Amino acid sequence: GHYGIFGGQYVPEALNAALTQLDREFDLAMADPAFVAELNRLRVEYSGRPTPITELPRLSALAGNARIVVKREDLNHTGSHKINNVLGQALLSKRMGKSRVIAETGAGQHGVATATAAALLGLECRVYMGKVDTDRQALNVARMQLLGAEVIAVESGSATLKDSMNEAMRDWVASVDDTHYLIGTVAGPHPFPRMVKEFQRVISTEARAQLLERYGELPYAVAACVGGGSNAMGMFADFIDDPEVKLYGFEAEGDGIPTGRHAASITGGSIGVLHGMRTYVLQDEDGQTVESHSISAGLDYPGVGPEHAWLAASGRGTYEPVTDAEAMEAFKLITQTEGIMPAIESAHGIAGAIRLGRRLAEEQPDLSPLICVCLSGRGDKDVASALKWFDLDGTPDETVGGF
Amino acid sequence: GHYGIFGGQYVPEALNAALTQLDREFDLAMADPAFVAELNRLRVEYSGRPTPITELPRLSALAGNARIVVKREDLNHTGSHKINNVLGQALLSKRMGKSRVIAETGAGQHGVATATAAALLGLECRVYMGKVDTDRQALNVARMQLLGAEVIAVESGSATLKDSMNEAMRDWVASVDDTHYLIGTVAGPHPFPRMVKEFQRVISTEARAQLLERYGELPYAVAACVGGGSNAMGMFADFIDDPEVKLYGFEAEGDGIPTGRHAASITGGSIGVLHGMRTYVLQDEDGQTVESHSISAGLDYPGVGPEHAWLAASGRGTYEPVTDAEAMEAFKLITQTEGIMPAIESAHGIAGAIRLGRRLAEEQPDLSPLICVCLSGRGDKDVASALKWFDLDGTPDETVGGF
Amino acid sequence: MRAAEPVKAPGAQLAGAGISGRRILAAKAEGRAALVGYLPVGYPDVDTSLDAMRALCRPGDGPGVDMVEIGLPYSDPILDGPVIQRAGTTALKRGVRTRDVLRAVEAVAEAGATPLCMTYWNLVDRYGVDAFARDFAQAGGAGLITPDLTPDEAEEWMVASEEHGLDRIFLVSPSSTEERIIATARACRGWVYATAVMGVTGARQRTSSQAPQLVARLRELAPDTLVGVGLGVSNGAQAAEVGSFADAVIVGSALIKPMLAAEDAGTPADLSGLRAVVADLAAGVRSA
Amino acid sequence: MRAAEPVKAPGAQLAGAGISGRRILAAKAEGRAALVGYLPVGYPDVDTSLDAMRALCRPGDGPGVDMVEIGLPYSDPILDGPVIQRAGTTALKRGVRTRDVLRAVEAVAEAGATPLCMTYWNLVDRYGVDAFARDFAQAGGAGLITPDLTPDEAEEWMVASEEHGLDRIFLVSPSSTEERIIATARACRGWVYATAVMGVTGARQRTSSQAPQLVARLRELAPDTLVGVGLGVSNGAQAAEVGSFADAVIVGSALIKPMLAAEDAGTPADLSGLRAVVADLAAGVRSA
Repeated sequence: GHYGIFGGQYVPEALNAALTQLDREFDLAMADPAFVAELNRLRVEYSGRPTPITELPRLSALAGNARIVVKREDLNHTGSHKINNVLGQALLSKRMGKSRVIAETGAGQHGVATATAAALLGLECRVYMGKVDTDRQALNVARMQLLGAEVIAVESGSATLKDSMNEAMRDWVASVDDTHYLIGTVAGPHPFPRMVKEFQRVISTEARAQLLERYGELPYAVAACVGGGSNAMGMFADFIDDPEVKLYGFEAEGDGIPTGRHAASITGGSIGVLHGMRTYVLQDEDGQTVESHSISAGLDYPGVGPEHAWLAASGRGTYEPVTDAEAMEAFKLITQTEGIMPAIESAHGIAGAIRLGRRLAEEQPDLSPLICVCLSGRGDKDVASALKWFDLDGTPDETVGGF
Repeated sequence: GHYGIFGGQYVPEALNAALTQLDREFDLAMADPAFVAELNRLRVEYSGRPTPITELPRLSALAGNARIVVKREDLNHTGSHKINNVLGQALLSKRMGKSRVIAETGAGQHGVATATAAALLGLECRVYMGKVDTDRQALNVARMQLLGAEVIAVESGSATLKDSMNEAMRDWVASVDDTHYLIGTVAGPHPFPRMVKEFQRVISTEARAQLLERYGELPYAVAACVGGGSNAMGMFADFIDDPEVKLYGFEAEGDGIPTGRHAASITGGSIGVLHGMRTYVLQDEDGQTVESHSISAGLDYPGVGPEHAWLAASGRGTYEPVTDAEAMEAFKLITQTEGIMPAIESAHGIAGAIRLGRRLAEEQPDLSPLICVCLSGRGDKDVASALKWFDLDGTPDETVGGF
Repeated sequence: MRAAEPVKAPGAQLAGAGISGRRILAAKAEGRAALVGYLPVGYPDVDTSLDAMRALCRPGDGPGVDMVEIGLPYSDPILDGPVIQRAGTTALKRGVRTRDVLRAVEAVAEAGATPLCMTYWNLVDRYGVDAFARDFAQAGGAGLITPDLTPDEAEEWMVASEEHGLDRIFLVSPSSTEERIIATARACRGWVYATAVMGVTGARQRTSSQAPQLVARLRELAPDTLVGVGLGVSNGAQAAEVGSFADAVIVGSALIKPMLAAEDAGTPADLSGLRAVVADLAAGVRSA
Repeated sequence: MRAAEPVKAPGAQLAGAGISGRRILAAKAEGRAALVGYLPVGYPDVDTSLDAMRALCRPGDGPGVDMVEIGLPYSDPILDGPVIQRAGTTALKRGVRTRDVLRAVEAVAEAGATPLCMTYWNLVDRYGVDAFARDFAQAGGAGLITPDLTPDEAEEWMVASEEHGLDRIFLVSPSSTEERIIATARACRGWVYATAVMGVTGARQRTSSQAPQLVARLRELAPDTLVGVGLGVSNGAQAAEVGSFADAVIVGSALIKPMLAAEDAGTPADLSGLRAVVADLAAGVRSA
């Protein structure tokens, strides 16, 4: 349950039995061909896997000599890599005889995915969501309700994602007999970081084979945005043992690390304990968690999965921050050159890859690096944020036919 | 260019040369292995085809003895079958040396798809959209603008989809030298109905093979919603020559045909000429087009593709209307039992399939009909409409942690 | 498509000219182009629109148009620019019906001009092609101008127009091929409507350079065919210019603009602006 | 995980009891359970919270609590119910710091009760585990209750607590396995905190039926271990009931409620409500 000094299980004793059961049942399930076959069937027939890799020639032209390829997790059912994890955990819940799942959600993506899997498998579902988020994402609240889930607004603390995790933990402490807490990222107490990684591993398993088939070589680097870090961990997993493949994680730098308004836990945080794990945390002098800031709701979290902390500390992975402004510039570039509107989360990964490509063109002009970025989700959910950023208001360019 | 008495080319002479060129270039392109390979590459690597078929056991339990299977066009890039057509036509535009595309759009789906393909291929793009629609779908206006397209609001006539088609035609008459009019459905003058059918044929080509592989048999029926009719024509195409496979098209009945507030051109319209084709049209005694009404923006069109008119008139296809209320009930059922939130368009197809399944259970209780419905698009765009219908407002079920 | 050989329609000057062609030939006999004025029936209301058509024919002391192209307002007029759209949409809102064209035909005929009808095809289709032709001819109409019906789809109309002795005025455009120019000219009776620009109706600052070229192609490919030129003519000088190479000059939006202005001024029945424009145009075709 | 054999900690009544265990044994000697009262430092402000802790120890003429569980407010208190959350969040907003716990320790010790600290682990981790233990012990603190630190992750804390002579009060729960109950009891010094219900802190209408069962399991598996029962006790009668089978009765939310009420009434420094609750509880543990 540890990654070097990171990870662990900093939770009330009341949850120990459930975590132990989960750890055991997860291993049994993954060793059970029937479970693996059913999960694979849902991935293929329900979620639409494998997702393709798409080369982006027009965008690459802006990134030095790099050839940027994206792994299209945006094409999954419900629009992001989140479904990979919820299908796995929801199936596991059924296997453990638990009839109810609870989840935390920030802007609503993981909540929608969880509600989706619950509807599919006939599980009861409750989603905790910060009051600040339910207010600004009313459409996603309703979407979960349409899927049959119950949505609970959390007013405590900063009333955002971290507080909805707290509230889900509180629920779980009281309901652990019949309830599984379906954590949405590679964070939280052991075995969640390991389990979510394994359910997201499919991203890199597919991408590695697809890259080898199409290009006949491993990529120079794989890259992804990092909030909690589940899409990045999925993208890294099968490449960790390929030492020649560099791993790049791009954190949300918000307004910039010097401003203190960011969500870059590794680059701009310090080691601490949060939500059951030891990892990099945004905290004050006393260890009180500090609010994170990012234009991307999905990266707006003051911690990070412990294995990322370890990859960063050990030097196997490189973690760099990307500001709101850099991410939105990349959002616009990929949208207008390739017709792919990414989630703002994923735009951080794109921005990082462009920067990397440009840097390499200066440092190693003879290199034509193949960089595979995880396009973790689609941007439909972010259109309103993008409008605001680019100062658009949905007014047409011109009106004709009026008199 | 005719389907029995339907179809044809009722357009100003000024467009004849362009339509003739299009007809010829389309045939040449489809016979050119390089064009077909490039289109196929984009389908696979960019749009994520093939899309899977998904069996819906929990929904089927509500539909008599039917086994309902959906063809997942919602999993395409940009979220619906529309991309199949725009990729084909945009590639064809490039082949014809046209550097600019124009399109009409209702709620914005075809406009977004066209802007997407234009961004991908570096084409200039202008989208005409009724003023009523730009007002209520400001987010989609902005989405097209983010993709680099110019959006023109059309105030003439009823300021909706049909008027945006008129305005696109007017643009085209003046710009035909360097511009392709990228019509979004199997309607308009010849060769559009034929060409769009061929670009959408991939739906049934894939589905037919997938059904045979998974079930070892052809389906009892294939079904789809019908507005202009492009997803239905794509779903029908490869089954038209399988006489044992029934073809069901479900039109939007809005408030009910007797109320006059509907969009069921075949069931509730009459033969006329509109937008360059002879087909079933909603029109008054004099032949003036009557405004259509449907909760589904994508079906809210007072005409229908001429081949559907012919399939209906010839008896090969069966066309039935589905009211707003029936469609929304189906929307809720599939969402809550299968975790798939369909476009409201597609919900009409689902509603029709459920009704068909129930009817068959009464009429032929020994039959277990396999019904494949085209799930033409995802419901994300329709959440606001669904909320309004179900009287939800995004308020959470409960609030905790407040003091 | 037939082979690209020039039309030598022997009766072009006789039977092929039809009613409206003979009117053009009469103008030609005066050494000038004929003037065709477009107004939609029903704008600003049916009665006033008939008055306006009468004013077209007799704007005052001087001459007026030779022919009136009576527009039938339609919900989806894909070849119309904003001016005609506004008039047509307003007329529809105020209840104009297809059958009102018959009253307009009578009014124009009474006023001494030749009545033609410009109509999108669905209105005729819906009325019944033969029935429309019959009633239209009976009211004194000369023929139809069909912006969205080309000879390709005109089988029923060919029969009905022959049956009821009506002229068929199809359009040709700068993008038309030789084959189509020939075939269209062959299918017409009366004259051919040459659209001077690639674009919709509407007055333009300058006349199109494409117009003389298109007319020249027509003269070459269908030498015995009469040619009217429309789209964009807005004043007497332009009419004179077009009249110098075409057999008929067609004006639409420029006539409707003063009527829209009258409505905007709160005096929709005031036809003085219209009369002034007509007088200028009529003088224009006579000045060339 | 070690084998499931009952703990026979020879020093449970001596060294293993630690400072806080000895306080429980003293109460036992009076034929009653010890009373442990929880209050967060810093609510409604630091000074008043110290007054409140003093009032806990000496509510009036009668006896008060034996031990004070000084809560350290934390931004993410996953085991706390709404009442403690409100007090803690308010305290943080008003600027309470980790170091303020040291003043509270001194105040409690001066008032004659045994000071413990209940803290989420990150605050200690951040302060430095050894530094915190040193300063805490130096101020007169007896030990720590660690809701989100189990013996599994406590290596550093085991060393520091031994070094500075502090008690380690870990939690057990109704869902704990036999193995874990034994191992946790073994890791504790002072006593074991038995969480009476599966759930967060907060006063409840009735005491839990799981509490006596859990205590019975502890008695069987770790017979020499002292057991405090918390979560849900809200009045004297419940305290008496719990005191009949547990060695210590822990009360939290029921003490904070009157303080929140005082703040809501505009008199945050009014501790009369708190004193009344403490008096009732103190009488309760003495009535069994």
